[in-house]
Amino acid sequence: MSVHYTIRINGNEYTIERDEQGGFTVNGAPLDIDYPVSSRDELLRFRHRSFTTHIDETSPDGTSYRVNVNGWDMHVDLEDEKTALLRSLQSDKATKVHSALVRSPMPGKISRVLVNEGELIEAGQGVVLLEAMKMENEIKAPSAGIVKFIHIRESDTVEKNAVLIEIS
Amino acid sequence: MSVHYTIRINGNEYTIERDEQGGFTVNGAPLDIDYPVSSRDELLRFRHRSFTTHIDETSPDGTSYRVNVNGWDMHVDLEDEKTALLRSLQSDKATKVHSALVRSPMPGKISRVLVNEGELIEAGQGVVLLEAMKMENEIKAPSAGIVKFIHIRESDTVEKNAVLIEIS
Amino acid sequence: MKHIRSILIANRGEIAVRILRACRELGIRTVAVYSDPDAAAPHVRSADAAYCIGPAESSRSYLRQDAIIDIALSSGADAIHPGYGFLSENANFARAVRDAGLIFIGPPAEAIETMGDKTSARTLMIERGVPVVPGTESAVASPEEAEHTAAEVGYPILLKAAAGGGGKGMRVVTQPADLRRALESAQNEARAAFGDDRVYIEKFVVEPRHIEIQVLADAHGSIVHLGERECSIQRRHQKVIEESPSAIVDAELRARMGQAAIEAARACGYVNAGTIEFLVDRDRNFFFLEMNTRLQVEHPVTELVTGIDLVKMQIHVAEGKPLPFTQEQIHFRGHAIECRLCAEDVRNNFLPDIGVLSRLRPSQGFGIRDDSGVVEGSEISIHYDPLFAKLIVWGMDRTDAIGKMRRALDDYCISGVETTIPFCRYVMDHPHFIDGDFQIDFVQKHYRPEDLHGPDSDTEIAAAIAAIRAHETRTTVRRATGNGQSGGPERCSPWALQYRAGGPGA
Amino acid sequence: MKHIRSILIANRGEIAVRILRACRELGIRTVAVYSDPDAAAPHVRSADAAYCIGPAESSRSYLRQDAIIDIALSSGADAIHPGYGFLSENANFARAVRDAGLIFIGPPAEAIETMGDKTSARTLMIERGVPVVPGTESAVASPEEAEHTAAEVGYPILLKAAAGGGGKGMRVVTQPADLRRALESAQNEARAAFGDDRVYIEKFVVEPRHIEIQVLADAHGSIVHLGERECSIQRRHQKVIEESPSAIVDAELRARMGQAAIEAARACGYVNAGTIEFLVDRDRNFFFLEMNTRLQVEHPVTELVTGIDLVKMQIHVAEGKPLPFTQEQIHFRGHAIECRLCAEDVRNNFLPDIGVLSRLRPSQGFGIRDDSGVVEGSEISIHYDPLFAKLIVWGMDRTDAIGKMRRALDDYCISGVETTIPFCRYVMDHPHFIDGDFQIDFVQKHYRPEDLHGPDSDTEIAAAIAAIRAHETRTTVRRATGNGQSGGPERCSPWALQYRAGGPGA
Repeated sequence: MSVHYTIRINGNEYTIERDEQGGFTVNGAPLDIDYPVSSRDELLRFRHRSFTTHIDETSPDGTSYRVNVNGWDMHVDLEDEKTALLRSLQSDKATKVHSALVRSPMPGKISRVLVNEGELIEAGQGVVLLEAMKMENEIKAPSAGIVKFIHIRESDTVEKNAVLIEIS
Repeated sequence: MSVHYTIRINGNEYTIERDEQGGFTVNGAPLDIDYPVSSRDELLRFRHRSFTTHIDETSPDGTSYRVNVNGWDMHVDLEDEKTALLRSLQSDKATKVHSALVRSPMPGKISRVLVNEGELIEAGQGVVLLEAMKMENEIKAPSAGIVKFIHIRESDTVEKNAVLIEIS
Repeated sequence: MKHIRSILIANRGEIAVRILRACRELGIRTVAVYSDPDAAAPHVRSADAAYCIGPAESSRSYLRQDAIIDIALSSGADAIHPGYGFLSENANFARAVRDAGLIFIGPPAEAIETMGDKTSARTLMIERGVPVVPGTESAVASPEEAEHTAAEVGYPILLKAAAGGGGKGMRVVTQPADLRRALESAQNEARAAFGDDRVYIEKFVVEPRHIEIQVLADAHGSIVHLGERECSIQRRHQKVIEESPSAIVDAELRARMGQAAIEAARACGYVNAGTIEFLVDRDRNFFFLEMNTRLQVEHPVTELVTGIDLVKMQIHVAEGKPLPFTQEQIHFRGHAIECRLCAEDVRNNFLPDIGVLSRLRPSQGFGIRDDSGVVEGSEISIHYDPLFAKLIVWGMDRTDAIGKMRRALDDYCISGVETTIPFCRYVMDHPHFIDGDFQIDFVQKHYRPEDLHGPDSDTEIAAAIAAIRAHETRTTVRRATGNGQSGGPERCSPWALQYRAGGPGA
Repeated sequence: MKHIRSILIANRGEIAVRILRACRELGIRTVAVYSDPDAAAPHVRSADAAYCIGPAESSRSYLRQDAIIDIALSSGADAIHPGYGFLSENANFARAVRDAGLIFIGPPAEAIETMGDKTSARTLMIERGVPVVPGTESAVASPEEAEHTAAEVGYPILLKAAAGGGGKGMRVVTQPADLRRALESAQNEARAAFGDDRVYIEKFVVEPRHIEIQVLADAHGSIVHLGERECSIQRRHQKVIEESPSAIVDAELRARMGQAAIEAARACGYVNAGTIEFLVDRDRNFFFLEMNTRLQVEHPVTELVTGIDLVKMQIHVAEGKPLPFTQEQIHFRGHAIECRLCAEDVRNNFLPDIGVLSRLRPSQGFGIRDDSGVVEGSEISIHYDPLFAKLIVWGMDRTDAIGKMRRALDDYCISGVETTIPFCRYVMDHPHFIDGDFQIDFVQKHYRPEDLHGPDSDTEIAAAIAAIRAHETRTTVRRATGNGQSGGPERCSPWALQYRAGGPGA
């Protein structure tokens, strides 16, 4: 049975069909792909170009992949028909909740908190100064909103990906 | 329980004991070894020297290993007490049969056979010319003896490790 | 004159590896020291002997002067090479090493002290006629004196509060007519901010470039310079791309700057390799900034254009031997560029990143030099500097070197951390860089992460195909192991069949 | 004068990668061709476009002239670079490429033809006054004539049967008194062996060294030489270690050999990069051997000492542009050595080996150049030459270069095939090599596999420990999976516990 995928990479969307024989159709046009055997990574070739590919990370639900192709790091979001349907059914509810988390990009020590709970902030505004690798790093808000909750205090030590601040 | 090993490398013999705690005694003297964690290979350190080790090959019976240490390739023959005992019991019978095999070191084509069955040959004497990688390679006898059987003919194509000639 | 047979390297990372290599090429025995998290690091593995000196924190490991000297003595080292950072510019350490009867591969402690203090260094440079940024040595007493000094220094000038910081109490004045009003407001601002209205005058360096001169001095009074390094491409006020020669330095300016650098080194009784940093303005006037009394991160670009191995020369000079060449015998050939490869997210304000290098294959070939402190599998941790390797190229001329760097950056294969590679690649294509027309504010002025190159659509399609194959294999494996939901009509993807048969992608 | 925007590389392995890199650095589009087993090879992956041209056998792939030219035309290439070997010295191919309207990056077909025929080349060289090994052009007619010729050529001389081979009918004569008897016996032997007693006289070159001169010629009549390469370290009559400069060539000899090489190139109307090979005797007389009308394996040593990129110059000259420098502008700096890394068993008569490179990490650092055609995971197969990479170093002088090569060979990390590395390492420590005192029989005279360095006892102990740990883990795993014999009293080794707990070695 063939499967249809909707793929999003760097803001671009591709519609890809994989048929029963393992052949691919990309945005409606068949694409002839070679798979030369390679022991250390996966190699694809089409339109006479070679692509060395490597899956670096997979999200737990298997819908998001971090793929390296010829040195380019890409986040690939993948949706088959079933997932797409599920998402469209849930989307009404989902959009109601709107909250963003500011996470620590690395382990480090909080040297200063630049905002207060309840404060209205802009996207890109610095919210926390994190000291790591002998440098002070300004962590910025990913989106505008109101500071809902501050999870850390000055001098706290945090792990990578620790939630620092919630914005709603 | 501790285990005693007899190890042979490059003609040198080492007596090594591994005790219950995983400690080693080499030729009677205890050796203090560190094992720094390393993700790609195994690292040992003793007497302040670092040894990056890598097992390249293991014989099917597990008594012979090809080990690379800091770039040096070594064949390690390993015998614990049980194997040593077994061998000493069998050795009387084993020594009776004395025959050597000349194997092909690589795939190729036999361009000439330089000896005849029944011929008396010396160790190191050329026995077969093998054509491979655009070159003619002389294969030499590993030991002196009488050519017992010739398994190949001129123009034959042979695989790596194929038996070419038996010497008894 | 003492022959060095064994050297302890009191450092880690790429510079420790760099020094180890030089020692091994000279047949000198090497002793490494390491902190716990560095137990499997390349600099430890390739040393003849390695000693653990403590936990991750530098203060409890790489900065432990006594422990390092003790290990040097007990391991039979004749000398200690401090690398850069850590103890390299610590005069006490240099003195303690010598007091222990060991050779310190670096300058005399007195030279480190003199040049380490900004005020004493500036005073000494003025005495010896090395140009410094002109300005007053004491606070301005009156508007009249300010006018007089400003005229002497030459406009534009900078008014700077004595207690200043963060731009407060600071004013750029471009013409005499604006001076009095600017002085008054600077004084008012300084008084309000710091309760201290003293203001100094300094020449304002317009569109400055950071250009430095490498010097090499022996213990017999010979000092040579090895030309300049252009270090204006900086982020967070730290150099990230360096080159030699500089696009704006010609033979005449090089000779003048070189002479000033030699004078600076002579003034402080310098021996060994050192660097004099200058600011160079739009009109190619140069001003002494500071002296780095050690080997520098960017020393390889000088090595590639002069053909002189600076680490080997450091050892040679430390043995008390005279320099093996005169200034006239130093020739410059071609062009070299260095890119610092740091674990940083160039799309997010150069924030440091950490991780395990799951893949690492540096670039290779003619004119490509890789000075690295890591191997595949190494971890870049929070404990030390994010610089993990340097990619340095040599080309027949600047255009050739830029072409080489582009290719080398494209070929560099790394996974596991974000790196400065995309930024460096961007710079190599930037018209201002290509034209040599940039100053120390290049990043602020010309770099926007959204302008970084991205992959083309075929590369994205390849990523999509790879993700689909991984996805379908994953799904099949989960089903086969009873890990996923029970199968619908599609029980097995065609890929899985191929994978199982050891077909493509297996 | 045509601008080249796209080049097809009609080769594989390290030289294809070398050429691809130069093209990419110049911004030139690249087209690769490949045989089936090379489908995943590095030269294919890094090309902008790659085309399969057939199965493993060269005659059905890399030697298919028509197919290669067709692909060049259909893929929009302007030019074809043949590398070395395969079609590089095929005059018909050079002509066919040009007839198809493409640029052949190499000399004119006529020059390939003239220099490809040993007799016509020798005749032309004699005409132009380039020294050849002196001797008779026809068989010796009488003992008297032999005496006359031998005296003219100068002793020692070589008597050589016209129909000769395998040393039969060959005699070295060191003094006139021995000539008649030697001639007689050579003639007798030749008559018996080949039924043909014609014998020639040739000067016997004593302790010859193989030294060659690199030349570069443009289409406008300018020809320069780029100094010599010493190629005397050979096995199976093939070069394995090369260097520049040669320990026995001084500026005066270099100038004379260079002039002779330029004369040779001019004589055959040469354009592009080429090499004139000479034999040099004990007294530093040199004799023309042959001309290689292509890029050579050992070209990197010349690049490192002259700073001139030969592949880029080949492209430059092929575009019809004049050479960008004169003879006077070519300077030599430092010393370069190349070691050819071949899959061969140096303990067993340099027999070629095959296998998969389970590990590969080339050496890095200042002055280290790695020109490689493989990556970790590549397979070295029976189909092509065992040369898989070249390790080239540059040092400030010969001693420095030898030190660098030692270190680089020690650092080279490779598993899966036997290589020439241990042999090269042996040579770097050999007193005759260090003294520069060697000839083309170095291997026969000075190399015995049993003299190769071996690991020290601590390294052997480390191997023993590693083997024991592997052995005990293996035994435990076999028992756990019911694969081994049922356990005795010792059910689980302490190692296995540690492995399972993710302890050391996990």
